[in-house]
Amino acid sequence: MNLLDFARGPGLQGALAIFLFGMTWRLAGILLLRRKTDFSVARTGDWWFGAFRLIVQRSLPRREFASATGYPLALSYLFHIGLVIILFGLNQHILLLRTYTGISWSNLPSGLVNLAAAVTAAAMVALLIRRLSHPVLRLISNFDDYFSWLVAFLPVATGMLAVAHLGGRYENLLAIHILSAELLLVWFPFGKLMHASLIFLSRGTSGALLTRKGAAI
Amino acid sequence: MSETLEQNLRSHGISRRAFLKYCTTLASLLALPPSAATAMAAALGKAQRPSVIWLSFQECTGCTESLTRSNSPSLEDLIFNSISLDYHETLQAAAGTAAEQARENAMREHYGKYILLVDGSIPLGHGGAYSTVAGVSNLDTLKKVAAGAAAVVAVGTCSSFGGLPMANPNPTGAVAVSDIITDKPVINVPGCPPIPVVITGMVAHFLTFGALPETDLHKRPKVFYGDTIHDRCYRRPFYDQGKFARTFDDEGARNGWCLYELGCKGPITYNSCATLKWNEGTSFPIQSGHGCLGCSEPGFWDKGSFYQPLSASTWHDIPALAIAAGAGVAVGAVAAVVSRHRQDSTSQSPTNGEK
Amino acid sequence: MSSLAGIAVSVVAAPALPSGNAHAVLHEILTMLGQLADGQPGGAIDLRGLPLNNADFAILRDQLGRGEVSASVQAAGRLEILETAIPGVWWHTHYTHDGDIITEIIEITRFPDILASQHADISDGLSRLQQQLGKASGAKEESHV
Amino acid sequence: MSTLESEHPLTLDTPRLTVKAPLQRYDKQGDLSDGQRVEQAMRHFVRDFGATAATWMEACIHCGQCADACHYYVQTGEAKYTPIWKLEPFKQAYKRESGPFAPIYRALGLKKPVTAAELESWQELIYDSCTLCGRCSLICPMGIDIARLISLARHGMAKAGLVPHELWAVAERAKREGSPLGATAKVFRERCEWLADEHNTPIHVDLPRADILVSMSSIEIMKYPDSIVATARVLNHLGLSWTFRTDGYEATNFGMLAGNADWQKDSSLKLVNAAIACGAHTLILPECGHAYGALRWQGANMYGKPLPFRVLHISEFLAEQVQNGSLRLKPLQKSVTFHDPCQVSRRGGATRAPRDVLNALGTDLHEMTPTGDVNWCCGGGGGVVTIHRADSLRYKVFQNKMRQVDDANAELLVSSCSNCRQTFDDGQAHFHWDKTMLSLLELVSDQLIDTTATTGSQGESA
Repeated sequence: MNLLDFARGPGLQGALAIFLFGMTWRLAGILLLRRKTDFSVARTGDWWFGAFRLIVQRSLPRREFASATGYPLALSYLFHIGLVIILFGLNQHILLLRTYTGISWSNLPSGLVNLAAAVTAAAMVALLIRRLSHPVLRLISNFDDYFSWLVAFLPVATGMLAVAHLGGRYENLLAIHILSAELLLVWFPFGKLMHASLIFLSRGTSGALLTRKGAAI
Repeated sequence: MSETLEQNLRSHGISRRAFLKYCTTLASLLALPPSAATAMAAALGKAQRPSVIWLSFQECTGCTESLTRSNSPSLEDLIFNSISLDYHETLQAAAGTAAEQARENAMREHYGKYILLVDGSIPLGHGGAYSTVAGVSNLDTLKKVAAGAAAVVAVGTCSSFGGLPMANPNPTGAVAVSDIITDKPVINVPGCPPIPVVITGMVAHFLTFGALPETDLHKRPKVFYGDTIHDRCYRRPFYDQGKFARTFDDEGARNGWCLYELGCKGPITYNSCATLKWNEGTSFPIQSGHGCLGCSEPGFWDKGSFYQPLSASTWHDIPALAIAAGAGVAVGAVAAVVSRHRQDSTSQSPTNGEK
Repeated sequence: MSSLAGIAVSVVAAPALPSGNAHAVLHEILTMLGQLADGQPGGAIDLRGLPLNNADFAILRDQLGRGEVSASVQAAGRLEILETAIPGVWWHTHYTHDGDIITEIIEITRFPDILASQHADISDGLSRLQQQLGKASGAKEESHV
Repeated sequence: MSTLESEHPLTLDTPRLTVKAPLQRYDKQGDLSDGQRVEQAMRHFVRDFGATAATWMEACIHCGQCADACHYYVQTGEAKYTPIWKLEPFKQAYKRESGPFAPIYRALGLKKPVTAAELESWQELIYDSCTLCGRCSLICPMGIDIARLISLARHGMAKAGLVPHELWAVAERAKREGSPLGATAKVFRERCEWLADEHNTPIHVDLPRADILVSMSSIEIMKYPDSIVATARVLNHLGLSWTFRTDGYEATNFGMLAGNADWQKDSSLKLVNAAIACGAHTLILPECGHAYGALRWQGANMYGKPLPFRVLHISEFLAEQVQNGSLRLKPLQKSVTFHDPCQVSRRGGATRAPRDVLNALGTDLHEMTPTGDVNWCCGGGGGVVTIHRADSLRYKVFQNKMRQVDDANAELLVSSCSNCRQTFDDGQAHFHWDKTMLSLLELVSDQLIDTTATTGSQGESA
């Protein structure tokens, strides 16, 4: 069994198993903690609407904060949208997802995906530079922040190399790319990448609680 | 047997000019500069007509078919006709004891100088009993004949890497030639079957330079296995544009779009099919609308469906993943219960902080 | 090839843009031609060994053009040798017996060697002619007798 | 406790200008060892942890945007004032003690236990430089309610005896005397009697039955007694059945601000029980921000079941009366800017109420920039105004507020929080500023169309 065979077979299966195991572990570990009943009289009864509202509304900053958060937010959006384009637009990825979901859809032109990858990588590098240079970010950053960045950046970088056939034999480039994605899957539930699912929980929770009070969300 | 290759050719009515043309083509095939053609012609012309012994083990004769199926004179039968094929079970007229005797004679006469070509894998199970010729196991035959060979060419994927006989669960314990012969230059010419000119190219190269050409990590000659099918595929621009055939009969297939989605293994298969093509350069699998199976790569027989796209996983056990998710919930629940318990125990501890 | 036409598959060649390699080849030709002009040996370029697509070939044909000499050799299949519009630059095309191109070479020389009669073939021809003449004169002598 | 008080005499009643900047120090209460303090802090912090707080703790992506919402960071540029950083040791504690991977962290020692030194140095971040204003909770892209988490962190700090001394002493005095500023039941009753005489306004105290129980902030009782009169005037004007009660009048809750859950409960239950005792259907909270949060949103949870009466902030009550037409006001032809008390507006959900009242007053409202839900904190909330060593930092932050008020370019500056008012007054004196903050309630009281103000209705008759 060569590296590629491992990556496509047991590697992927194992990484997915760890991913799902870790995800459900972490979510159950959070959600099954105690919840206290709030006896105060709610100002409005639409807590679920509030949860939904904050989830949607917080996707863009309030006007008052826009100038302070505009640059990092724009970069973050760039690379998140880029990741979505790459993940769901490249045919090779669609074919992989089809293996698990049974559904497939039309792929995007490669030129667009390649552009998205380049933009994504550039935005991620810019965000890393910001993290390394901004005093606040430097203070609050920990291993998780840097490692999660690396783990998210590697699949993009190795994917671009594989597409361009640069830096080695294609089967090795492809294997490394798949392995890097597996590393991402394995790390995902244990680090801050988990925000992809926690963002809904956290925003929803605040949205519900604050709306209950009629407070600002 | 002291006749040179050129003498032999001339006796077959092949002109020097035609020979020069062959050498030019050969040099081009072997990725040598055009100026090397003249030198090759000189070296090959003076070469002794070589003795070649061809051993067939667990194989399907497809490799021999590939080599002999040319229906008009070509470079491969030029070389093939000029060699002294002293032993080839399928092609030789002699049979039984006489055939074995011919091989013994050739080995004795050209000991240390003959070229050994092998097709088929070697079964090791049950003492090699799965395949024997004249009561001798393939393993013993190979060892004995290889001992006196100047070079060994493993023809086809079975002799190069084990091939289909080695497929899971490998009932005969099949192995490749290079698993057994470790003290001699062995070159692999894999493919199921290999491209005929590649086989003769190896012989020609050995005759010209007295050595086998440079090889890659799988002992394949780099000149023929240096690029992937994908690298040289005429459908590559479609891949680059993201245009894929989704089924064998859709619009994409009719338009000749990339066959990646239909399981083409071209991107990870190193061979010259896309440039040399088959049947005197007529076509190759992708050109006829079917993806590459990856037949010149080790283990191609055991890598899942030929129609599974390269990027798709080869192992997706959904129930096992569901179990993993369930186990996660269970572990998370235990963690939450432990945390609750720890919270409870702290609430009973003395609160002497406030005094 | 003709049998493929019966199958409802129309293989459309992907539109290829020039790779830029044609110009590299042209510059190499320029260098070799300069050497030839200085009385040094020229050289040859194996076009098959280079990553050239159809567009690149079109550029080469366009730039080099057709010259005064064209020769056709029948030896193990056809061999066409054309002098391009640039004297000293020769374009060899080797065909198989079935008429497919197997090798394409650009040679920079005053005269391609392969067009010259080869010594071995000359001696073969000599003896063949001698044989024929011997045969013919023998027959004459016999008639004389 | 008397020794403590003599060691660190409280100077809350004196103007701040007389106070020399104290040396930076870390206050401790009790005689726990360092190890015990850490243990207490962590365990009690974790004790209050439910799924909600855990969700927030887990969600942070360290984007640092909260810094831009925090007046401490914006005014100083010091990275340590980044709101989420203020929780760092508690994040660590959470991960070690309650997170989903806590058993792994503990078993492998991946998260170090927090040290006493760390906790001490975090005291400044948890108390001195956080007013619990909740502005950061609005900017967080993950929707984390950081202010709520800081409150939880204070629980741990209080249990560990690591509260800034003045804040602790204030809370302790409130628990002991019923008021943080010496406004004991006796003092309150005497003040009410004196004020009723002085202003010729009936002020009901300790009526056995009343529809409305009104509470006061000690800050008002001691520093702004006109508020008591204004409250009485408005309620009398409306002809409602109301009363103050000496068994439940103090609305501030310094126990909550200090992080002492027991004292918080103690304070809240006094008000709850008093309201129940007089059969009130409404409890009116005074012009005090944190009092609103304490009773409106946490009161029922202290009580353990839903409260049998409504809880309204005075501005909400006024707005309601404006809306139903009971409150008749003379127009005030002036331009006004309104400072939003964080706990009432942003955190409490009553952002509109004071504006409705100002509108009814016929004022020309010049909103600050930003305003309403995103208005800047004055820097005195969350108990910060009591902490002397935080004064210089508080003044820095207050300059932001001054700029905002000046830019609004209005004749009057109004708010409805006596804690903010105290902060503004102190800032005004410190910077010799020309703006004086007015109370919304007092403004309303001054503009009443006075027909029945002096008669009032009798509590018993309602």
